Amino acid sequence: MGWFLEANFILIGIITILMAFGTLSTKKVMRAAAFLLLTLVGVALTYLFLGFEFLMGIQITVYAGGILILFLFSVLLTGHEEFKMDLEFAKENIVQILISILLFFTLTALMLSIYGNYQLTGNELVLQAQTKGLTQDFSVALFSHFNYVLPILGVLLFSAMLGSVKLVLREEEL
Amino acid sequence: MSEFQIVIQSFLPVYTLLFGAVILLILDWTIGKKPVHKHIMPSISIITLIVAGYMVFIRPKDPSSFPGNPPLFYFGEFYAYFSLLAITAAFVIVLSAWKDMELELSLGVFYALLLIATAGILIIAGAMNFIPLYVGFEVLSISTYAMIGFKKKSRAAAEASIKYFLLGALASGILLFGISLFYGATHSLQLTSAVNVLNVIGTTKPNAYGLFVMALLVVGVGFKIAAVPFHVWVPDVYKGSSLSVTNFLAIGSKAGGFAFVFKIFLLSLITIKSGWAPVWAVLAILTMIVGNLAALPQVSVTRILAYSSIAHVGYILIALVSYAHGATEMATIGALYHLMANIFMKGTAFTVVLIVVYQTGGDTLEHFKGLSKRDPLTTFFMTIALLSLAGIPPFAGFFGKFFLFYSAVLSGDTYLAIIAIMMSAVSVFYYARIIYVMYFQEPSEANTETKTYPRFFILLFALTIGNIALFFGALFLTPQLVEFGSKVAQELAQFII
Amino acid sequence: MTAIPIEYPLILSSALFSLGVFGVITQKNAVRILIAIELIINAANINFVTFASYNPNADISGWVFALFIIAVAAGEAAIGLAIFINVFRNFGEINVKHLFTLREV
Amino acid sequence: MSSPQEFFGNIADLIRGIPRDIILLLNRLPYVHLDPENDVRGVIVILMTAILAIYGLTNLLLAPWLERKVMARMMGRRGPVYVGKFGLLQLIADIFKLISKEDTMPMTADKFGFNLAIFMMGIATIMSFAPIPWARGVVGANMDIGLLYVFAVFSVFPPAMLLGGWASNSKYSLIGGFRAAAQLVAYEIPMMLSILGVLIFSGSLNLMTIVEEQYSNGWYVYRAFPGLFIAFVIFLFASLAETERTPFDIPEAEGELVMGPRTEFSGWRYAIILMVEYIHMYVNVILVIVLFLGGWDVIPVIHGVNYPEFLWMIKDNRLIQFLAFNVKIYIGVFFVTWVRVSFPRFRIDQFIEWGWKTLLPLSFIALGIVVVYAGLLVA
Repeated sequence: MGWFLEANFILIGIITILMAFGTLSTKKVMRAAAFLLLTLVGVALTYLFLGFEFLMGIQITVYAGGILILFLFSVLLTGHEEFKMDLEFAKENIVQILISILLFFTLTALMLSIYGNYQLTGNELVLQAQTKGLTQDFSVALFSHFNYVLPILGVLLFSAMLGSVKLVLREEEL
Repeated sequence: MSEFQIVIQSFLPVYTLLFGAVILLILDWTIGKKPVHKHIMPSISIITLIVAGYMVFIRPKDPSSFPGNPPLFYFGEFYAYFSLLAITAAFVIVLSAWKDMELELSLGVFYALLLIATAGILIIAGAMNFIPLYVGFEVLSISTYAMIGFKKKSRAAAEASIKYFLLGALASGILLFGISLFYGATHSLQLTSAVNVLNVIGTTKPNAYGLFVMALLVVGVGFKIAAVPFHVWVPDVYKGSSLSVTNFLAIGSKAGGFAFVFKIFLLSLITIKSGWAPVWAVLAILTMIVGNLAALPQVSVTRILAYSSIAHVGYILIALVSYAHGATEMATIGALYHLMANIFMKGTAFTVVLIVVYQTGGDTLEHFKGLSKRDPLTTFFMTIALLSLAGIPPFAGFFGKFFLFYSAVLSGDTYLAIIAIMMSAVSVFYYARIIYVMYFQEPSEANTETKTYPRFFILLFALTIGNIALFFGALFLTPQLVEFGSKVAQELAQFII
Repeated sequence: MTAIPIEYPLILSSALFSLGVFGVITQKNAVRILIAIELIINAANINFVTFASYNPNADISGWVFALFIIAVAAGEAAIGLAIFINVFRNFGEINVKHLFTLREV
Repeated sequence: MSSPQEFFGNIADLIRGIPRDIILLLNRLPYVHLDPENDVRGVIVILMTAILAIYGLTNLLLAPWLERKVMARMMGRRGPVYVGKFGLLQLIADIFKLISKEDTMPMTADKFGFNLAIFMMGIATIMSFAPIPWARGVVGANMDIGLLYVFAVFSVFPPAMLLGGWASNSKYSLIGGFRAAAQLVAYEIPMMLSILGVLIFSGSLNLMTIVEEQYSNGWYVYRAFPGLFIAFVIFLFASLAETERTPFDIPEAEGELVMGPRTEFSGWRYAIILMVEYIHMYVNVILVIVLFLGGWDVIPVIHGVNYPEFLWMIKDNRLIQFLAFNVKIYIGVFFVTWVRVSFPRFRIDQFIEWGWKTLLPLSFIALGIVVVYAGLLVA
């Protein structure tokens, strides 16, 4: 049962990982940004499968639509550099590659070790999420319990805006 | 008092700082091009900081009355102390940036960023949940990135900003991953959840999962507070950014970073303290040794002070270890006292470097030669600051180190105290070298500038008075100090059931 | 049951995290490093959403945090790319390998 | 024999039943087993979307024709006349012409980016049809986040434009791409802000709910006057800008940039881009109607006025709702054409400044009015 969703999830997951690998291995920085876009969309789709449609929308709107434009602009404004991931690269960075592979397996083993913690009740929640209604719970939580954190987020974005405008703007001398 | 009033009153300091920032921006927009603005902007910042400091005192008396179940914020003694720390640090930076930054365009933005960064520290100090904690931390970080790169024409500042940004962003990414694993284990983002919830990270000793979470968190915060081996950015960034920002990194950002560390390790990960105490002990030893030894061959005074600031991080990390091993009160007192002393010592030292750079155009020992002949008062203040950094009485640095080392002895980690004392002895060499150069060597031909800056004089005077007053305060008001320390320690411990 | 087993998203997130770490330690171009950091942040985000969705206590603060992280990442990316552009104006490149000027001073 | 009202009411149910039947059919085959209760959701969404998208696309054959005809009349010409009756099949002929052209790509182009940009835009536009309610209950995917979904899908456009502009390796394309991205990003913000007023009243991102709320309480364009009216005007301008229609076709600007980011695209790629542009415009018109002009609602309710029973019967009839929605869409398309013929183009700096310095503060004012009004309503 449920193989349809599972198969889709696995497919999207594999594509996401491939795209993430693409961001690191592709030759041009611009292409890396394009691959990043696809990765982000893939991650957004996993949110859909995890029952959090709202974050899917936010991820695509803010991340894929907003942040990525920043990336593309800055790549175009800072010039290209060719980079090649080939056999020579692999030889030079053999330690790094081994570290990341080791990290992957350790991390997977560790995270699966707490699976028992979730075995019993988790599935029901996801089922509930798929039949809608949790988006509303989420927004209620956001505007009741986390009411006082939202303005801080505003402060953060405000300071980021101030700083980046100041850094990029060309000013005439006094 | 209604819930709404409590919230408003609790957040008043933060609101004040933000209000000040907005006023500064409006002024920057209207009179930013006129020459008077370089005096108006810092003045307004100072007024804002004073008002915010006052607001900290009139926060609601009962911190547990903050709404929410469980509450996301707790505005107790810990919060009050760190807010005052942050506000004092910001005060010092405003006064030193008054001269340092005066030629920059859109000054209002700089001071607004400074105020926002201070607000970030306040939020860190008050947060009881990972969400406000992390967001406050990022408010601090993002404002700092922008402040470092603020001198756009300077190549060094650009380089410092890119280094600090890349490492900071990486650190916060790793930190986030650690928090996510923590959340997976405890099912809650409340800082105190690990204490109450049946946890998977280990009940008293961390299991493999707990160790991994801990490692990620240590790496994440280690970058921010510059513990060895995550310290590589410190000398370059301190050297590259303009000196008033360096000052902020050394005193303000550091206070925020330590508030963050204490929140994470003394509240949420306290159950697995047997796991992280040895790690921090090793890191403390490494930090002390590397910081002090690497400072020896340096010729740039900024770099010497940067390494010395790494070394001081090592001293404060002792507090974490001894807190975990039972000497909670003394460790708390030591850490809080040393962070305050740090403001006076480092604030003075970096301000003097700033003056010397203005007088001679460089910050190497060469430029400090014969400073006493040229500018005896500044030299005097610098000497006091350096002696205080070296931990020589009657200056605040002495008690800072004393409390920290004593807490190590109390908790049974005598080896830490011994290493720390040895390293302090090493540190005397490089501090003494600066003093020697200032007093006993003739100034080189080129450096004969004797211009003094009254604004700096006021600042240095205040800092030195504060330095000495802190020493005598610790000497004569020991019972009150101990009482305060135990109050904060109790506040931290009350969440552990 | 139609739910996806919790292993799948966790494996995805650990893969993204390792790829991100790999990118950070091998790449030289600052923009690429930032892209790798974005991968790490996304991995953490997947973890938050997963753990919140499968949470036995029905605690959805992980979802809230995920939303906050996206906003924070936006702020961080904005300031970071501004810094890169500023560095490019000063140095003519943003290859971190070549930014060594401060070492000698 | 049932009444037409019931008949068309049942059609939606019938259409909704089809995917379930398909699943049950599929289940008879070996190796395929779907749970109609649980797995059906994804399949329904896909199928309904496909059906309605096909309907929308056939509709679309009419929209460009209408635009050409109207434009020609306004310019004193006759427009397409030869292919089909009144030139109705002109678009099909054009598409055939474009598809049968040689498939060329600039030699120095970045193949990956060049193709990716096209596919992203094409897929995004077709996906954007999913949550649109055509009549009561007739909707592809009834999602909670409908509005956000449409915006999410459209927010892929600026990166795609920039990527396409960069990938063609031509200066016109690149400059056009920059302009397009800047324009889309600049006008997304007032657009979003103007929607917030609507969301305060509807309390949901679900397009169905939004329309239902207007059905019972009146269209948003005249509620909280003048707050939502200002929001409506802002949204209208912003969606014209988002779809790069004259007077906001800055990225294209034939005089300066040939065809903007699309300069190097030819053959079937150009056909796709043409389609994408029309669908984008079409969906934006639909959004304006759904958000402010009552969607499929026929007769606007006015607060305090009691309508007789037969008016409510008209309002409730799904066929009339469906037709009314289509009529509204065509009026919208006509309006867009009218604007295109009547106004000259903005200059890029004027245009961006107008977005940031006029529309943005104005949308804040509109939002403020709505908030005050809603607050009074609650109090």
